[in-house]
Amino acid sequence: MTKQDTSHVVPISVYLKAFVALMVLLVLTIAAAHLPLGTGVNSAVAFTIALVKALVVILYFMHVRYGTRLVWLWSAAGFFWLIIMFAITLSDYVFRTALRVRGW
Amino acid sequence: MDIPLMPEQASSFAVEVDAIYFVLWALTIFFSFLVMAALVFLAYRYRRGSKVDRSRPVHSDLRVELIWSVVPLIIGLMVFAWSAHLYARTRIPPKDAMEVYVIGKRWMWQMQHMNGVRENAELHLPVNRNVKLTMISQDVIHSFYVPAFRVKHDVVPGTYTELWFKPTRVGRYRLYCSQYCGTQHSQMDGWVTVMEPDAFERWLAAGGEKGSEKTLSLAEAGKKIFDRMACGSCHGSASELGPIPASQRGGSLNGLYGSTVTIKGGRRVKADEEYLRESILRPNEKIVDGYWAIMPSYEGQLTEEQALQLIAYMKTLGKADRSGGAE
Amino acid sequence: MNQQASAAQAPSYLSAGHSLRSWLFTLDHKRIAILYLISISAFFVVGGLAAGAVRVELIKPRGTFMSNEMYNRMFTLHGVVMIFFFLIPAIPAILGNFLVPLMVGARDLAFPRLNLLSWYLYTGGGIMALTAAVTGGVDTGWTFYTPYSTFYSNSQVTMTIAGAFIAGFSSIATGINFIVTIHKMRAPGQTWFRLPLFIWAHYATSIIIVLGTPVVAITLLLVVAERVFHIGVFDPRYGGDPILFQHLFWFYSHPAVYIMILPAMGVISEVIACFARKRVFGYHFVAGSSLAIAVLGFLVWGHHMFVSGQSMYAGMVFSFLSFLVAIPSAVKVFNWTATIYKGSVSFDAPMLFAFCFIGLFLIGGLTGLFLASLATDVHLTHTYFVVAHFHYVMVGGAISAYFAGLHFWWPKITGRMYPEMIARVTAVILFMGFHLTFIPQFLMGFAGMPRRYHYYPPEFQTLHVLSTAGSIVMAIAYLLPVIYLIWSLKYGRVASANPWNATGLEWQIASPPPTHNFVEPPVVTGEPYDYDELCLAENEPTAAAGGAPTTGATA
Amino acid sequence: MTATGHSTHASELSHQFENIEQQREAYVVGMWAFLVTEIMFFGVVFLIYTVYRVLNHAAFYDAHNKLDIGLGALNTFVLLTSSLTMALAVHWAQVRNRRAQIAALAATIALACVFLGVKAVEYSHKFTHHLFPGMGFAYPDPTFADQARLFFSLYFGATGLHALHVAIGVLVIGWMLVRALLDRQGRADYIPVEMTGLYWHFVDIVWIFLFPLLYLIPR
Ligand code: HEA
Ligand code: HEA
Ligand code: HEC
Ligand code: CUA
Ligand SMILES: [Cu+2]
Repeated sequence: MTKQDTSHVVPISVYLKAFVALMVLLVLTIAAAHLPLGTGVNSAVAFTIALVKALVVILYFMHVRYGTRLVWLWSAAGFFWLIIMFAITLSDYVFRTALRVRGW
Repeated sequence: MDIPLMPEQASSFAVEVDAIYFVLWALTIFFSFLVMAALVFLAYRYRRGSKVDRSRPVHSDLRVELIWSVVPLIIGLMVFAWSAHLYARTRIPPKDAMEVYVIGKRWMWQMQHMNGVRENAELHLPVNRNVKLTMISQDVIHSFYVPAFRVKHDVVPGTYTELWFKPTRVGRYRLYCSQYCGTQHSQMDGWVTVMEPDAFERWLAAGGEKGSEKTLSLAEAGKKIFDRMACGSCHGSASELGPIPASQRGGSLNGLYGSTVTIKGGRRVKADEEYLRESILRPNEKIVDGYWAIMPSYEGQLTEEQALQLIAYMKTLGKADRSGGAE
Repeated sequence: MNQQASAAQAPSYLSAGHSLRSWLFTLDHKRIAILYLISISAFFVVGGLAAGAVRVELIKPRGTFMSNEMYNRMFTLHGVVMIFFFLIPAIPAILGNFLVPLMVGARDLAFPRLNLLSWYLYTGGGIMALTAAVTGGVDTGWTFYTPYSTFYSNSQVTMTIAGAFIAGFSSIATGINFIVTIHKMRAPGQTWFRLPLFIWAHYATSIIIVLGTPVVAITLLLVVAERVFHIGVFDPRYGGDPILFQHLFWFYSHPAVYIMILPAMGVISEVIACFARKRVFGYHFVAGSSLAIAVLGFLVWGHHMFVSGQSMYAGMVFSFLSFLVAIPSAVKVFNWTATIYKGSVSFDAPMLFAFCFIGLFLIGGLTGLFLASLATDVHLTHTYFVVAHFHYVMVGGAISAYFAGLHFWWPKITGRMYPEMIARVTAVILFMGFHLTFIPQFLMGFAGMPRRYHYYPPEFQTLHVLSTAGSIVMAIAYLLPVIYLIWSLKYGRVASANPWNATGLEWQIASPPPTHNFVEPPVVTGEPYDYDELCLAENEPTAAAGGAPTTGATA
Repeated sequence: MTATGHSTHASELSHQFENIEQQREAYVVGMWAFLVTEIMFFGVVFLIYTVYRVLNHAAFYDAHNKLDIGLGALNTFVLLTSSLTMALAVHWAQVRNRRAQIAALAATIALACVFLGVKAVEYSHKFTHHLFPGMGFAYPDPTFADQARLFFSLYFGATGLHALHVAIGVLVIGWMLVRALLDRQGRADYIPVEMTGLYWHFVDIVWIFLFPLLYLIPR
């Protein structure tokens, strides 16, 4: 019973486009690292590019773009929770070290 | 039979903490009683076979759902606000507080008064004075706990933590290490003795329990280390340093404590105990703006006690010039 | 019901094979549940014996028979076994494994092999932890705080952590299986809002397991790496921070307490609805509050660290959120109470255990607020007040619910009734023994008695002795079910398919169920807990005389 | 294997599922749930790294100069390419182009091995320069030595865990390759290949973040 399946078959051209985008972003991130923009900006740029790359992989290579709502939900859940963990933990460090307001 | 139900209320916080505590018990008893009574009453009334009206059962009601989520929420948030407000006060030490340094190590508390008097597992304090403890551990995490004062804070290796309180009653109170720290965790206890101010002054002047043995004050001990480690060869004032080029020395440390320092990268940090400690043990992490990263690290060469003494010394360096660096 | 009729011919899952092999290599979720029941009970005995040893030791201020080292190993063994090897898997892996497929109307969990693997992982991890206990023991406390666990402890930290780590993967496997089963394998007509609340609770639990367990896994792995290779991740000497360990540990371990309580709450919803003959009041709110607890539960971990040296700001945020997370629990408690209104209540043992749960969880949960409130926690943390709080929620709450569920589904699982009277007596003994054990601990906690103390100041002795006395009563209450449940396997009354007249798909098939659960895939046409007619019928004057098939309804 | 249940269904369908569609979706959801655990797993490593980089920025900057950006970039390129070949393998498995699928799987394995090879070269450099945070650790600048040790601990921890995942990936893809080779009629189920693909892309994503975090620290 291996006949038709309803899952989406992604055309090869999409994969190739995604790959080209990834290559461009790779070059971009290395180039940006050599611009003296300041610690914060440089880190932010590198991180943003990485995020875009990851999104391309998730949406196209991993087919989430064509997935059901359920797949959207579960693929987002992990990243969402990670953001929570980062946000709360890092904010503690910001208050403890960088701000170091008396007592806080 | 002796059943301790409540520790003595021997600090300015005790009464306030207890107030919240008993209000919370009142809430606990109220809500438990409410629910349990309702449960027992309803279960009895609607026991199987009893002849009561069971027609038109209700399965859901938005209004009651709202009531019994919003009412506890409001009560809860009121308790939160009250408690958080008190907590904020317990965490921010007043400026005029008398200082004591505390070092925790397995399995002993070591206290140092500013005039150099040292105590082990004992802490003598004057009544009705604000006291601030600056604490650090030499090994694992400990926790400094005096139930009669309702205060407690973990004592962590690698970073200073602070604790402050105001004893309000003369007496002897138990001190515990309340964070698990190994084999003799339960024996890492001691006593806090709160004395009348003049009795305390006499006690302190006499050099504590050990009596006669004359000790250096912390700052004096720190000065000795400062000289022995030749910190002055870089941190002396400009005139002392003579011909040494600016690129090979550090700035004067006068008036550093409490000031705001601009470090490379433009960030401004407050020069508190923690900053001084890092500057000595890990100098290159925050480079003062305008200087070179040439100061050697003293990590491993100073005990926690010596670091505290150096800091005590630096805190006594007057408000004089904060200039004299690489112009 | 044609299910019942046709199922009567299919052989039960228990008779599908009697060799050891037929059990050890089974892919049937029901048999795996039995395997879990056996191993988890064994660990409960180990943890209970350790608790007994701790209590006996504390009769005298300077100990009765142990050294410091021994005592420290004993409470650590107790904590590690009870948390990682008993309570976290107890309800999900036994009752959940057995019931989730039945309740959604599926033939099995989505990944039966993964399910079997999870049991092997659990048992393997458990044996490893026990080996560690026998070959030297661990003395870090169940929290494994650094740098004590990394540099200072001379005990079997590595092997214990390896055991907990492996057990973590078993938990993850169960969680993934539940999530997929609940999403994809519901019977036709079994919509989300027709699911029993037990399923909602297990869904929420699975989310926590999947999102939280990996965090503690990698954190403990790093502790081992630090111990073995001295890599310096949590060591201040190298620029690391011991408090970061606490953040990561509690990021899992706070949600883990909801892994323990949510399934318990699911059980309570089923039991109360059945024995009150009422649809659970505010079904949607009870279901939603499970998800709310799962989500909010992830945002409050720092309430274990108010005095650890985390920033004051973080303390405020975590305290605030801890008060919020209490609300969904409150919603559940109030809804259960309202369920009884206009019900038809019988006082069978599961119901009594459920009442135990509510009474004890209330006090446990409300004393959680003392700890969530900042200023009071500063005084109470690291004391016996905390110990009393969590025993109220975990032992008084979760274990009572576990017993409620075990008794409730015992006829379904084994095909036999347990002896009713003695079970009711057990519930009452448990309730009393419990208070006697742990009320003294609240008192001494406030009076300043630190936890994990082997030697303690003599003034606390009276309270400690009371607590030990209570624990003996509890030991009896735990020993009794062990005896009478085993007894019932041979001598208990044979159970009918639906001895409680309960709704729910699991009751529509034979007791014990056939291997593939449903001969015909069931079709669900209505809401769960459809008890209204039964409730009225049971109380009709005529029906009462006829005697409903329900066991011993108190008149 | 349980005795009953198989006769009524096609051979690929496990007895607990109603139809192949349900089974496929169950696997996709299950795989994503598994990837969520992986995300959290690596997420913790990233969090620890971030915290310590903020706390010890100067030292981490100094230490990261010891890494070879060229090799890091090369490996990023290699891994991204392998992701493409893996995606193509899934595509050809879906459209039942057996030979193309075999080629794509083989290419993916080859690229993964290149990645591991480059990693091995990098590791051996670190070992010879005493930068492995073990007994013989030695760092040129003494004021940063302790924190540099932390950096290299995290470097080896993170890339090591990742390399372990790559190695597992090689095994699983190898298994898929054998499966395809044995399947002469080209009728095999594509679901396992698709699942393998999801896993492989995830491994790729981890590296996408590791590369800038470890190799491109701004001053
Ligand atoms: C099953 C396990 C379980 C459960 C469900 C809970 C539930 C809660 N816990 Fe508990 N807790 C533990 C297990 C559990 N806990 C363990 C094991 C520890 C110690 C770990 C260790 O250090 O070893 C601990 C420790 C612990 C601490 C840290 C103490 C310390 O070390 O300093 C705190 C602090 O906030 C806390 C809070 C809470 C709160 C607010 C809830 C809430 O979820 C409770 C909510 C329920 C209610 C509030 C009752 C019902 C509500 C009403 C009837 C309405 C009235 C309500 C209001 C007025 C708001 N717990
Ligand atoms: C599910 C979790 C769970 C359970 C069920 C229990 C159950 C009990 N616990 Fe435990 N406890 C913890 C979780 C749990 N505990 C944790 C996490 C800690 C913290 C550890 C740490 O600090 O690191 C702790 C710590 C702890 C302490 C504090 C130790 C200290 O800080 O120094 C104490 C002290 O009284 C205690 C007592 C008890 C008692 C009397 C019971 C009783 O309820 C137990 C009653 C049961 C029995 C007495 C045995 C039952 C008998 C049988 C099942 C049959 C036996 C069969 C044969 C003999 C054939 N526990
Ligand atoms: C080789 C020269 C040298 C020696 C020896 C030296 N320092 Fe420094 N120190 C510096 C320099 C340069 C700076 C400024 C750059 C920096 O922050 O590292 C500095 C900065 C400091 C600061 C921070 C000053 C500020 O303005 O914020 C403190 C505190 C300090 N040193 C204390 C000490 C102590 C205590 C000792 C001895 C135990 C010591 N130093 C020995 C060169 C030295
Ligand atoms: Cu020091 Cu406990
Ligand atoms: Cu908690």
